[in-house]
Amino acid sequence: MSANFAAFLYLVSGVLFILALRGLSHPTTSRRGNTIGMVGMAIAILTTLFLAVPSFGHFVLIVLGIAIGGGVGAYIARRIPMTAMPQLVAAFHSLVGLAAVLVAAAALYSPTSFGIGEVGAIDGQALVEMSIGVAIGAITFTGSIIAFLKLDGRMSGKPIMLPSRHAINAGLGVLLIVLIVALVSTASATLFWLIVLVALALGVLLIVPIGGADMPVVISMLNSYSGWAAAGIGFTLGNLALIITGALVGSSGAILSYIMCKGMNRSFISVILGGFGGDQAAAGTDDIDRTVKQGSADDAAFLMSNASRVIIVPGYGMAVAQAQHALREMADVLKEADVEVKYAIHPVAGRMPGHMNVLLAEANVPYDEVFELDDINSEFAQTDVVYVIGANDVTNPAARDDKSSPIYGMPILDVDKAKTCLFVKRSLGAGYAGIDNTLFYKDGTMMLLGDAKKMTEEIVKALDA
Amino acid sequence: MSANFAAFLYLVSGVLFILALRGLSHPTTSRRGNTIGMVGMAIAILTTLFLAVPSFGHFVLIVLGIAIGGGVGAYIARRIPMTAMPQLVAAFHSLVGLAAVLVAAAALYSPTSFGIGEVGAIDGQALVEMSIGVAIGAITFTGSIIAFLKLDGRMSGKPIMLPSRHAINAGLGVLLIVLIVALVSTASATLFWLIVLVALALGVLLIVPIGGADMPVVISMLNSYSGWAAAGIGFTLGNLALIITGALVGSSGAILSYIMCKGMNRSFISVILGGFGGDQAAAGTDDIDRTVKQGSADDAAFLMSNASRVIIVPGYGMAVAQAQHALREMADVLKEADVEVKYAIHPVAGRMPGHMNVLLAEANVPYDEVFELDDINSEFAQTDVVYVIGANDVTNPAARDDKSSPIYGMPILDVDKAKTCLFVKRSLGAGYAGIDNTLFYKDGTMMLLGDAKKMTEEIVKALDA
Amino acid sequence: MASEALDRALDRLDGAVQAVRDAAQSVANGAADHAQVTADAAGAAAHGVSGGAIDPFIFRFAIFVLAIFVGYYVVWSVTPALHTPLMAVTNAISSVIVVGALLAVGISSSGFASVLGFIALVLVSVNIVGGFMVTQRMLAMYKKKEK
Amino acid sequence: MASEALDRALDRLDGAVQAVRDAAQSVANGAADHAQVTADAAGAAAHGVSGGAIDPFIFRFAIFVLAIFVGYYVVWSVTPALHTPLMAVTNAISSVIVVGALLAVGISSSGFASVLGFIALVLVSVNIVGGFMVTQRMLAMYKKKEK
Ligand SMILES: NC(=O)c1ccc[n+]([C@@H]2O[C@H](COP(=O)([O-])OP(=O)(O)OC[C@H]3O[C@@H](n4cnc5c(N)ncnc54)[C@H](OP(=O)(O)O)[C@@H]3O)[C@@H](O)[C@H]2O)c1
Ligand SMILES: NC(=O)c1ccc[n+]([C@@H]2O[C@H](COP(=O)([O-])OP(=O)(O)OC[C@H]3O[C@@H](n4cnc5c(N)ncnc54)[C@H](OP(=O)(O)O)[C@@H]3O)[C@@H](O)[C@H]2O)c1
Repeated sequence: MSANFAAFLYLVSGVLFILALRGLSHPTTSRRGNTIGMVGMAIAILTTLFLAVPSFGHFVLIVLGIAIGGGVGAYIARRIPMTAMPQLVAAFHSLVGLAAVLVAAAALYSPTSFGIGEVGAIDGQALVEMSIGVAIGAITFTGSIIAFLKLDGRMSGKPIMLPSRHAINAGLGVLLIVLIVALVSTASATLFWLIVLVALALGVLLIVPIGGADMPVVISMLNSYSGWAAAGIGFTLGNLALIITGALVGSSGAILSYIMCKGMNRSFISVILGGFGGDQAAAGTDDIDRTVKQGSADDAAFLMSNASRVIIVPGYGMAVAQAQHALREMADVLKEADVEVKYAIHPVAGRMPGHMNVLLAEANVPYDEVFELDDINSEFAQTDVVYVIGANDVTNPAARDDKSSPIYGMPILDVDKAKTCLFVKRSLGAGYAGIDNTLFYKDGTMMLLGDAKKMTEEIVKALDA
Repeated sequence: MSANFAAFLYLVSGVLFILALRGLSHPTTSRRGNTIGMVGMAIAILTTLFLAVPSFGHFVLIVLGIAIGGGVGAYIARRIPMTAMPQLVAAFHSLVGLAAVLVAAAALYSPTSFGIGEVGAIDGQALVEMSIGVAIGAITFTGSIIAFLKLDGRMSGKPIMLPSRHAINAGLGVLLIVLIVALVSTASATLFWLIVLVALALGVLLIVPIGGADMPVVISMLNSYSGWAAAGIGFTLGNLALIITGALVGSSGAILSYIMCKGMNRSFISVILGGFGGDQAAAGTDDIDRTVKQGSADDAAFLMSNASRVIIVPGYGMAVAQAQHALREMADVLKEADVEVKYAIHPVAGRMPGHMNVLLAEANVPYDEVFELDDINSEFAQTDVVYVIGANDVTNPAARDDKSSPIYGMPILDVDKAKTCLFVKRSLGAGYAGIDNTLFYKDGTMMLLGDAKKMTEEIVKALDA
Repeated sequence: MASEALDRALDRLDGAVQAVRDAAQSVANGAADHAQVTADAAGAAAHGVSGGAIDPFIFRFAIFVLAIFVGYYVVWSVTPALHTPLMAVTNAISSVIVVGALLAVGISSSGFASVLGFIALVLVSVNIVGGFMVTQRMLAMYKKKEK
Repeated sequence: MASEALDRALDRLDGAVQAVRDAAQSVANGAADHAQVTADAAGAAAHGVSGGAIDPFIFRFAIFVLAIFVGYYVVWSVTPALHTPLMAVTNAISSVIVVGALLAVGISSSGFASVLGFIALVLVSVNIVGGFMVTQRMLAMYKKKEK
């Protein structure tokens, strides 16, 4: 295959990736989009094999590698529970980061196969692009591993604050730049591996001070990084598919981070500097001296079956309790009793963007019953019962009314405007932001203390009775 | 200046053009966007002058050319009335088309200055790109002239239907392709000029059969063409600014054509094939046997001053009568009397996209009182008086209710849902589509027959009295 | 290692020289697209599998395709109220074809080409100044309600 | 005219040959970025004002910049309900870095590079298959209300 034709095919594959993301603009086109993405990937792989035809032995090796990796990937993809998506995404990112490092290393040891010069005499521009790619890749690798460990609960979500960590990080950053400059002028393998080491360390140090609950922003940021790393390698290889994809993924991660920060009304910088959130979320159970109306599953069933409109507001607790299937059952029973049921999703409900939507979709909730904040927020005033299940911060009126609150300015779901507000959670504890929710003490609120799944199942029983 | 740096600057200029269009996403950012566009153009011009430094004599010539053209452009831009925008755009398009032809011809006679080879030995690929550019450019040139003449009323808007025109056009199209192939293999100047001639003829023949009122779609289409022509020349010159701009302009024209066709519920093909619209729009004044309630300016003033909500629906007739200033005055008087006044704009009201908006803006109507169809259509039901001024087709309920109507399926403004509907026009004649409007005979409708401007001024007087 | 590399480089040198000769030959024959051939051959000789050997046309085409995507999105995001200014401003920016006119007037070797270029330059200057100014005039009219 | 062209072409030939020689020299010296120099010099010799003399890096950069614009628009147009699948699928497509791994395994001259490439290949294959499949699984769950 001529290099020109190959370049054209790489362009085609890049365009197909664009169309794949474009498909996600609506659920109905999304599946086709995903297929288009697969086609794009297949084209990129086949083009490479035809462009740089491997010997038979090497070809077997390639098939073997793809088979092993693909097998593991398929196994994971089939088995992973939907609630574990945040961890999975973090783990996958770490793989991309490591792969970028390894590919760059391979290019260093075998520059001819990448068309960037000879061993010890690699094109300078390629070295710059490569070392940027490898540094970002290494940061992505270790950073994503930390994010994975925190999200998966294998490491405390508490921010780990090293003394003078900003100075250390800045120092490592400067060191990285010095090493890159040195690498470009010497093309020494030792320097290359030093860069990798420093970047790996930096990845760990940058992420450990960030609280577990800020991990979604971190994942997105690392997603963005992995995109830029891919683009860097793409420049080295002069590969259009990589350059385009890198830019796409880079933008995607950046935009999702932005959306999350805006949804939480926090600045990206404050997230990255770390120290926020963590285990204090479980605290805050102190000032229960104010009166709280508590209710049972029967009370809830009674209220809802007599309502004409119910809006369900799911939050992180629903994911923890895996209550989505029970919830869907409850909605079905209500709908049969001619109650109108809708779902309201806050942009940062749960622990990653779109988290609640996936879980509801898993439980077969039709997506046209699920509404975004902007589209449903005006409806709470005409709603009889709001069923808040495992959500907390995203309903806290302090964000709207209390200028001194740390989350002031964050958009919230105005559940307090509904006639009755049922709150399913295990305690009067705070949510991720660690802030007391004044809604618990409001007149129209009834607390249903207990596990979200159990409580919902009991309500279903009470409704059926 | 090195070719690399120049290429980079051309890229910058292309990106600035993107940002210029992006600015148009909102009125507040639009002015900055326009300035950014000017900067982009300045960068492109200066880069070219530094890249291919002309001798002093040639430099003087260049300054002279820019001064002459710029002077004329500035004069026109200052003097042109807003109602003449459709013509102006058409006229400007023809200039771009002709310029594309001339530039391509210059490249043919002096290929070295464009870096595409020697005289008589021009790079084949460049010839292909060039001849495509030149053909599209020539079609754009004559086509836009016809569109200009029709829009400016210097030529009848009636479609001119040559016998067997489809065959002639197809024949010319084939001839064009043959000539291009021949040109590529011989690089003969004679062939080049033959291509120009055929394309010029084709431009005329393609546009004359299209009715005057379809000209807006035609202008947009030609806008799109001029973009593709620019991109073609851009490929020849290897100029990134031209390639990017060409693609932008090409998409823009195509999308606007699409929006118009959708707003009229017609297919693009049916517009291009021609034969629709024209002078029959003035006809249709026959079946006035149905009862029509006619009113005077005083009646209208009485109704509106007693209303709490008035929605104004402007159409082509407002532009013809230049009634926008009188209209604004009327709205001011009403607002002082505590009547809520809004404007509703149909996507294809008037004779070009955004036509009504510009005219209203000219009369100082704030843009936040002006609403698009989707945003205001549900409000008519709660509105006391709708003041339809020179609009007709865009209110015709036949498009919504009568499956046999030729405009069935076109979205309309539901003015018939308001309590009272005041219709200002000169007769009971039809609009552009030549279809009778059943609204005239409805109970809640009062016809105010007369010129839009005069009638509105009389209403203002009556309101003041 | 250096000598091995030198050998390889010398092989390539031969290839490049051959390519340049071929190209010279084709110029003499008056054949088209010689420049391209020279560059590609020399480039291919000096580069590896996926490096700079690629015809710039592919890159330009990629840029074109991506610019169409950008155009698609950027135009759909234009508010309908500004569609008329959009038409005017696209008109102005499509006059960036002025770069061609400048080349023709400024450095052309043929008098005829200069004349053509001059006319083109005048025409697009009308468009550039007229287009941007009329857009400016229109946009200046869009105002918010005074509070 | 042909002989004049031939003269010019021969001038250029000399330039190109010189460039190739320089490049060979720089390879021998073990200096970096020689390949680029060769291509550029040869390209510049063979091309005119605005033609192919441009460093492919500029083109790649242009593609990169435009792709960022496209990414910006295309991601903002993703419905929030599908943000989780978006994260999964961007993960999958960023594994297109597999092309690098394939080059390393398939045609590398160093055994060590092949080993590195093989590990990279396995890792990205996990990602590709896992990413697309898990996205598929998620998307298959999004259903409309049955009427
Ligand atoms: N979605 C994102 O992309 C994203 C990204 C970054 C940060 N965040 C942050 O995450 C938070 C999301 O808000 P949210 O309202 O969804 O969640 P939240 O404010 O964290 O509240 C979740 C609540 O669920 C309850 N809960 C936990 N396990 C439960 C179980 N098994 N059964 C019943 N209840 C249970 C907890 O209360 P008990 O302990 O009393 O049961 C907790 O108060 C926001 O503060 C947001 O800023 C989100
Ligand atoms: N905007 C676009 O981009 C575009 C593009 C292509 C086609 N179109 C077509 O243009 C039409 C636009 O609809 P429209 O409702 O705005 O206009 P219309 O349906 O063409 O009606 C305009 C009305 O204005 C009246 N009129 C003309 N001069 C007048 C004056 N001096 N004073 C008062 N009234 C006057 C005419 O009635 P009298 O003769 O009785 O006075 C005519 O019925 C649509 O059919 C659309 O499809 C629009």
